[in-house]
Amino acid sequence: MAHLRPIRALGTGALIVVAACGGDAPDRPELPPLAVSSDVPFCQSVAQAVNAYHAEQSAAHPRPADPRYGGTVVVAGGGDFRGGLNALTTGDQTDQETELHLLHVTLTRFAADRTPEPYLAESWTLEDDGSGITFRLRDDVMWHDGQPVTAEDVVFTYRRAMDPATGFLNVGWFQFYDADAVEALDDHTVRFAFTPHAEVMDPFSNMAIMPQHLLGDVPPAEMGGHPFGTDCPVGAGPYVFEAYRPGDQWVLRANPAFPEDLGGRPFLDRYVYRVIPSSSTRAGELAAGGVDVALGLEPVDAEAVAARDGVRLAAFDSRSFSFIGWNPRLPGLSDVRVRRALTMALDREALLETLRGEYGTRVETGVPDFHWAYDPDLQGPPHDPEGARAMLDEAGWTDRDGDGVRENQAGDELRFDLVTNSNTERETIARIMADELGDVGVAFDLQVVDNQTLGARLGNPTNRDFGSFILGFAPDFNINERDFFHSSSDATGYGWSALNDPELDRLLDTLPRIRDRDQARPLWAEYQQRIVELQPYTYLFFSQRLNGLNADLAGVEMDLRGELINVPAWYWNPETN
Amino acid sequence: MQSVARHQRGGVGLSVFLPGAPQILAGRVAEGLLALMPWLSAILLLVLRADLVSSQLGEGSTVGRASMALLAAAGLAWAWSLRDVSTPPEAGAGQGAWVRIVRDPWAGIGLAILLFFAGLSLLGPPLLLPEDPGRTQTTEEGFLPPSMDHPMGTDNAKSDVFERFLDGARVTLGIGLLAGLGGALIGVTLGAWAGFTGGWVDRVVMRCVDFFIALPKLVLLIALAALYDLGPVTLALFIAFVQWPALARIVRAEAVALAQREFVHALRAFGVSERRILFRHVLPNAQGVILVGTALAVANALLIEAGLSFLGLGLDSASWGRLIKDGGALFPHWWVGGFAGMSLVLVVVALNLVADAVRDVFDPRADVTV
Amino acid sequence: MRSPLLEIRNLGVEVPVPGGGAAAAVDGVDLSVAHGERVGLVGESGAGKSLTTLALPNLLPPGVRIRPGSSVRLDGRELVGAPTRDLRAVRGKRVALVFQDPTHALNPALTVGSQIREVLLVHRGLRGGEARAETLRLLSEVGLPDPARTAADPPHRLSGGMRQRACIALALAGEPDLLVADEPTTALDVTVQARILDLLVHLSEARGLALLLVSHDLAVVSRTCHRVAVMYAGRVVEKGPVKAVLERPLHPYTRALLAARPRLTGPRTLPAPIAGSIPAPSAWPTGCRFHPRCPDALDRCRREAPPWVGLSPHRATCWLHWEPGGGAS
Amino acid sequence: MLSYAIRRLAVAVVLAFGVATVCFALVWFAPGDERSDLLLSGRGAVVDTGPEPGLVEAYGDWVGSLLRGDLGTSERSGNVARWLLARLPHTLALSVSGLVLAVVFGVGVGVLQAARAGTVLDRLLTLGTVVAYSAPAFWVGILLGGAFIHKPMELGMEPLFPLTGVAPPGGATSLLDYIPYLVLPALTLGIVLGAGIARYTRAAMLEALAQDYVRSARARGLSEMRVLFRHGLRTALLPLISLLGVYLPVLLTGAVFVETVFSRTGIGLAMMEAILGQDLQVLMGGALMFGFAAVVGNLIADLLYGWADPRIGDAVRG
Repeated sequence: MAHLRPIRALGTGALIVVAACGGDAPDRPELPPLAVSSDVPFCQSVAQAVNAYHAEQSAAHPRPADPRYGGTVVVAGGGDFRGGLNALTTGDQTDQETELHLLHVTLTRFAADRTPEPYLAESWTLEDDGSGITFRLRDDVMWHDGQPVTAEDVVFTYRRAMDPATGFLNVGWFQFYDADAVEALDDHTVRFAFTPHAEVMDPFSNMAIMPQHLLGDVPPAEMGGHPFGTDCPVGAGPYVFEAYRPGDQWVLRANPAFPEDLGGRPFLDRYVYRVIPSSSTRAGELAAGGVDVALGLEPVDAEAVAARDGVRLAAFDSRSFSFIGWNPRLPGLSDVRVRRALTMALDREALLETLRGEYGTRVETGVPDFHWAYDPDLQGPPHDPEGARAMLDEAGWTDRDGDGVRENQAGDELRFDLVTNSNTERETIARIMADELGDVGVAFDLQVVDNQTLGARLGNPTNRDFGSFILGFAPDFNINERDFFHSSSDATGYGWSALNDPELDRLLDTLPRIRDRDQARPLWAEYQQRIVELQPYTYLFFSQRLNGLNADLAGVEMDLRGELINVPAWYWNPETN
Repeated sequence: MQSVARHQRGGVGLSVFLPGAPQILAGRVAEGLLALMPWLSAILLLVLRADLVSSQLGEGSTVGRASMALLAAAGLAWAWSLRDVSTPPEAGAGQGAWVRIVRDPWAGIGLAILLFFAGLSLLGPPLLLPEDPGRTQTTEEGFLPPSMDHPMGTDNAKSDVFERFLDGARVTLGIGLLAGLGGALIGVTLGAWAGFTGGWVDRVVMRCVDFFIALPKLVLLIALAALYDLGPVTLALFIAFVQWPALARIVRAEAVALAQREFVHALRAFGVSERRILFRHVLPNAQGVILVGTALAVANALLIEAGLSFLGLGLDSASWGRLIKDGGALFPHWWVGGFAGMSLVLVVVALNLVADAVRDVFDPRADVTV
Repeated sequence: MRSPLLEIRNLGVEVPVPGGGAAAAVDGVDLSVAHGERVGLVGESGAGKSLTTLALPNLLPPGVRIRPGSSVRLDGRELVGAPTRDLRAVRGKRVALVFQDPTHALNPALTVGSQIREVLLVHRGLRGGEARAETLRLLSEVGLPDPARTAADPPHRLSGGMRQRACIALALAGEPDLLVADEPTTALDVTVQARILDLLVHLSEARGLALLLVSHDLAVVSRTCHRVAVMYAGRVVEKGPVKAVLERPLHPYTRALLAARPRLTGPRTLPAPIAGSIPAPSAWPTGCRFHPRCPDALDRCRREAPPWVGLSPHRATCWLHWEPGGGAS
Repeated sequence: MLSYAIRRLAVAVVLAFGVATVCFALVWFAPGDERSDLLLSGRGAVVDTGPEPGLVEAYGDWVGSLLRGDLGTSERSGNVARWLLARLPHTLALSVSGLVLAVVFGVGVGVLQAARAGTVLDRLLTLGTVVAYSAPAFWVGILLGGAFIHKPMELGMEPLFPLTGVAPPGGATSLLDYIPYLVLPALTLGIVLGAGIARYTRAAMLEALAQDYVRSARARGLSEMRVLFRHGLRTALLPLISLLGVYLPVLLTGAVFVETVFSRTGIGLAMMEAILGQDLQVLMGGALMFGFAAVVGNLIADLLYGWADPRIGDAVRG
């Protein structure tokens, strides 16, 4: 089939000459000039500028003769980046990674040891009292349309992110920031001002910088549906947007002008992201050669992949955990005994074993075992259907009409909606839940939606009409669950299961302020204990991320930090053919 | 005449052990299979699950009732077959349409398939499953291929596929039947009314029919299923609603033709009421097309229900379509969706075979497409 | 004398019987047609006339077959048992058929012209302008007033008479030696019938075309043909020159047919119907097959098949005219 | 013919209007608060002030924007018409090739059966077509995918066709490259629809072959092929043209399933995504598009029929 999978080079040499001779040596033809096009007025001039600058820079920086250069990689994932590649409106894992590591740049990035290292910022100074930080920016990073990246862009990005009207999901990062916290000291110096708090560096590696000269005039409220994200996203990262076929694929092109110090021009000429919703189809396409990287495989497909020649499996711990969230605003679920009973009714050990096999670990709170604050002695609710029944009886829910579903005194059934996204694992969880909760007399109505809708549905603070949901979440290295559980988070995007618990509020208020880890550790243990008691979520498991790779793809690094962290360093192994 | 001879020769002896077999040998496949199936099922059940049946028989439990039903059916089949072979059929006696349908070998096979699945979905859960139905049995391992313990293997959630299959049979066949019959009822009533009454009623109804036939019905149903929360009855109703136009058109054509026949004029002349003419004289004469149309409507409804479940839009509960969806690509775990898919096709084929036979018997020239 | 163009000997055609088995619907027919001769074949429906004509180039419907021992010779060449290829070369090219109902004999989906051109192509290899010219010529030969328009018309735009003319043109397109016309005028208006018959006679004389005309109506045959054969229940019961047969019919059946004919001239009497009808082939009576309906039937008629009697060329099979020791000359 | 065409066109317009109304009603009467709002906010602006518009007003507004080719704007997918049109080629390619295959299969098998009526071959094919006719498109697709893609892969071989239904950018530079992606999906539709056409063709051919004019054609010494195809088939096929009008909705519906099975990003799959994304605008837009396509297909079938069968035009003229 006619994929652009390069035929691996046998030797080195002047590629163009060889290709012209038609010999059987390395044949990774130069791609035609970048031709971004759009019929949206906003994007027409943008596309022109990008195309022109890319052509100019391609001429100025021809592809080096190193045999690792050239070729296309096709990466398949389960979902489209519906909001586009606009970092201010995004919320999904893969599109976020695409923004952070491919299309855009961040002030800092995580080194292998999870400490920040310079990226757009070449250096920074943290003020001693912890109330501010100043970044010195590089002056050689250019937007893909040729404009320089300046301090103004950084200020613009962070101000928009902090503006509630934009609807930026991780607005919680800026909890301790002053109202006008960001200011440009000069063209390449930015200062942030905030109340001293823990893990100050975290946001700087997670917030991609957006172009002020293009988006500056867009009102924050219109950022969401703006064509910038889908029709002509302009970044400053190692890859340039080339094309988007809705629901189908995103195509990025190597940025020849990316600064040498930051890695320079990526090895691969083209990066294609294909949307293939089914895990087994992704695995199949990988085996068949239709894609080179299949992200997020389910264990059964991963094992099938691992057994084949020519492909390998990258299994690594991810930050992503799965849980069932309860809406404590509903009459039944507001009762902590009911939530505990629901957790106890589920055989979570068996669930993990069924769904993930060896590729996952049990978890009782959102604090993973690789995190410094993890409490190894924590005990979650046991699997105890008998106990669950007793607890429900005690809470006043009994099966009064003999139909197998419990009712309260008013005669309302213990029945709620369960929303989840379309994905075999989640739907299987729902199926098993139906059995096990049914056994203790609890019923639910399942609603399957897609990723993005699930997010929108849960993240709407004004209308939380769901009963429960199955979700996966990938916390940052800096764990701050204030957005989830604090009584004040009721009004924010992540506050799906916001509790009204003074004890928890106190912990959530205190923890982010303690800069010394040793001092914070006992409080963290207390926090985890409290979460187990309150059961806002039924925590299921941390998953290992299972990605299938073409065995000839070299230089790939995937770990806790993400799976696209070093795409610019991926290359087709010239040794193999 | 040949069959008479074969009928009696050794027929009685064979009937004792395999009631229905002599009839099958004589070419009366349907009657034979209809007798043979409950007999074999009862024996199989007694061999495999004698303990269960003996302990529950006579009890008021579901298992007890189902066992009694099956044993009674087997006994009836046995008695009928013996009686049938020992009394020779009147040679060449005027065979009614129904007898001819039942004796058509293809229709026979079709009816047998339908009976098989009806029996399986009604009697299967209490008799063949160890636990109470509705609770998916969790097994020790996922994706086990079919075996004695799990006749249809297990799926990714370690559930017994056979159990899900039986649940699905009840949903799919139940809704299919309900929706098909409902559609037929609406279609026949409107079609007969329009065709028989004529005039503006006819025009209005037929314009509606034309309109509905031109619509991509399933696409609209998909939208409908996505927009509304559907229970079993509402789902069946919606499916029925897209079924009626085809049947209305056929029945109307028949009614128009019949309304012009002389006997109808004669009845009118005798002062018989219009409604009586329609229901007592016109409709019975259209029973062939009505029957064919109904069988096809049920077949269609089954396919629609399965299709909606396949897209994840049906009921929450199990359905063959859902099972096929969960089966995903056929390989390597063909058993998850395979049995449901094959059974679905089988049932629809059976309905088509019966419909074809009915059509041949009643009106060899009629061409009914739904 | 030249050998006859068509010579049918002992032709039998078997049709399937509902209960199983087969019955001879045509049972031992002998008939010949000379070059340029016009022969009529007369009888009630069910007599086996149509099957006889269809058997000639073997166009019998599925399940119906020619009985072994039959012979149909065209210019001396045996057609029974000949391979389909050879038969196809005969059909349309040597022997053309014109059927009763011109409405159904023409393909409604094709224009008249294209159907004629098809025959011209298959049998005479004509195509293009040549074929078009020949088509127009044929259409005008059969007396169609506006050949060009008729050629471009689909059949349903023509009247019944015009359609039959078109059918005749189609039949002529292969330049056959023998035209077999099976009740060519039955489906037409009375006024048109005569003109079609005149056309057939005219064509026969102009082209030297032999004609086998099948009809239930002796009058049609009398104004058209040289000779006539009368069929009853699968057998020829009387044959001879038209004039002789009509004026001095030997067989009671022929007499009955003549009596049943409505007369346009002479005393206006109601036609005398023949009582009863021809039985089905599986239930043909023994002896003379006409005996159950014959007013003059003898005992012998019930038992034995009658011999040929009368003087050649006018002969019949009937015991009434049989004289022991006499008979065939 | 012209008046016939105009009459059919008028009917089509009425039908299209009806389709639109059905779609509107579906949404308007659906449970949920935001649904009627969505219809009103069709042009992107969120209706947040002013009194709730009535049914009539909303309907008029909606039809108005529809007439301008505006299917509304969805928060999730932007301009709905644009979103769907971008995916139309995939659906179109599938439907057209599926239809062509169906006609080729169906007519071929049907003619073969009629020519060999009553033989063992005929009976086998009859059984085969009944089975194919009874199988839902998604199951046929899964079987084909199993046979040509997943079984070979399970055995460690290369799959015979690509797993997903569309080529990556630059992957298909010519029409020829596009074909492998189309084979199985089109085959699926071809089999399912073809079975129905075969059943119909067989019956129609048998009827046609029993006609006098076929006997006449044989009497003219035409070859069996010529008789079968030019005289038998031609007449048998005429009604098939109008039958295609009836099949078109089936074809489009089939496309939804086939696109789902083979992950072809056409309109059907867009609708499925819209359902998961609760993107009402796209869902209704897709339903409308399919509905209009069916109406247009019916119209084309009617016109073709009138053109192919001279009797129709005359009947209307007369």
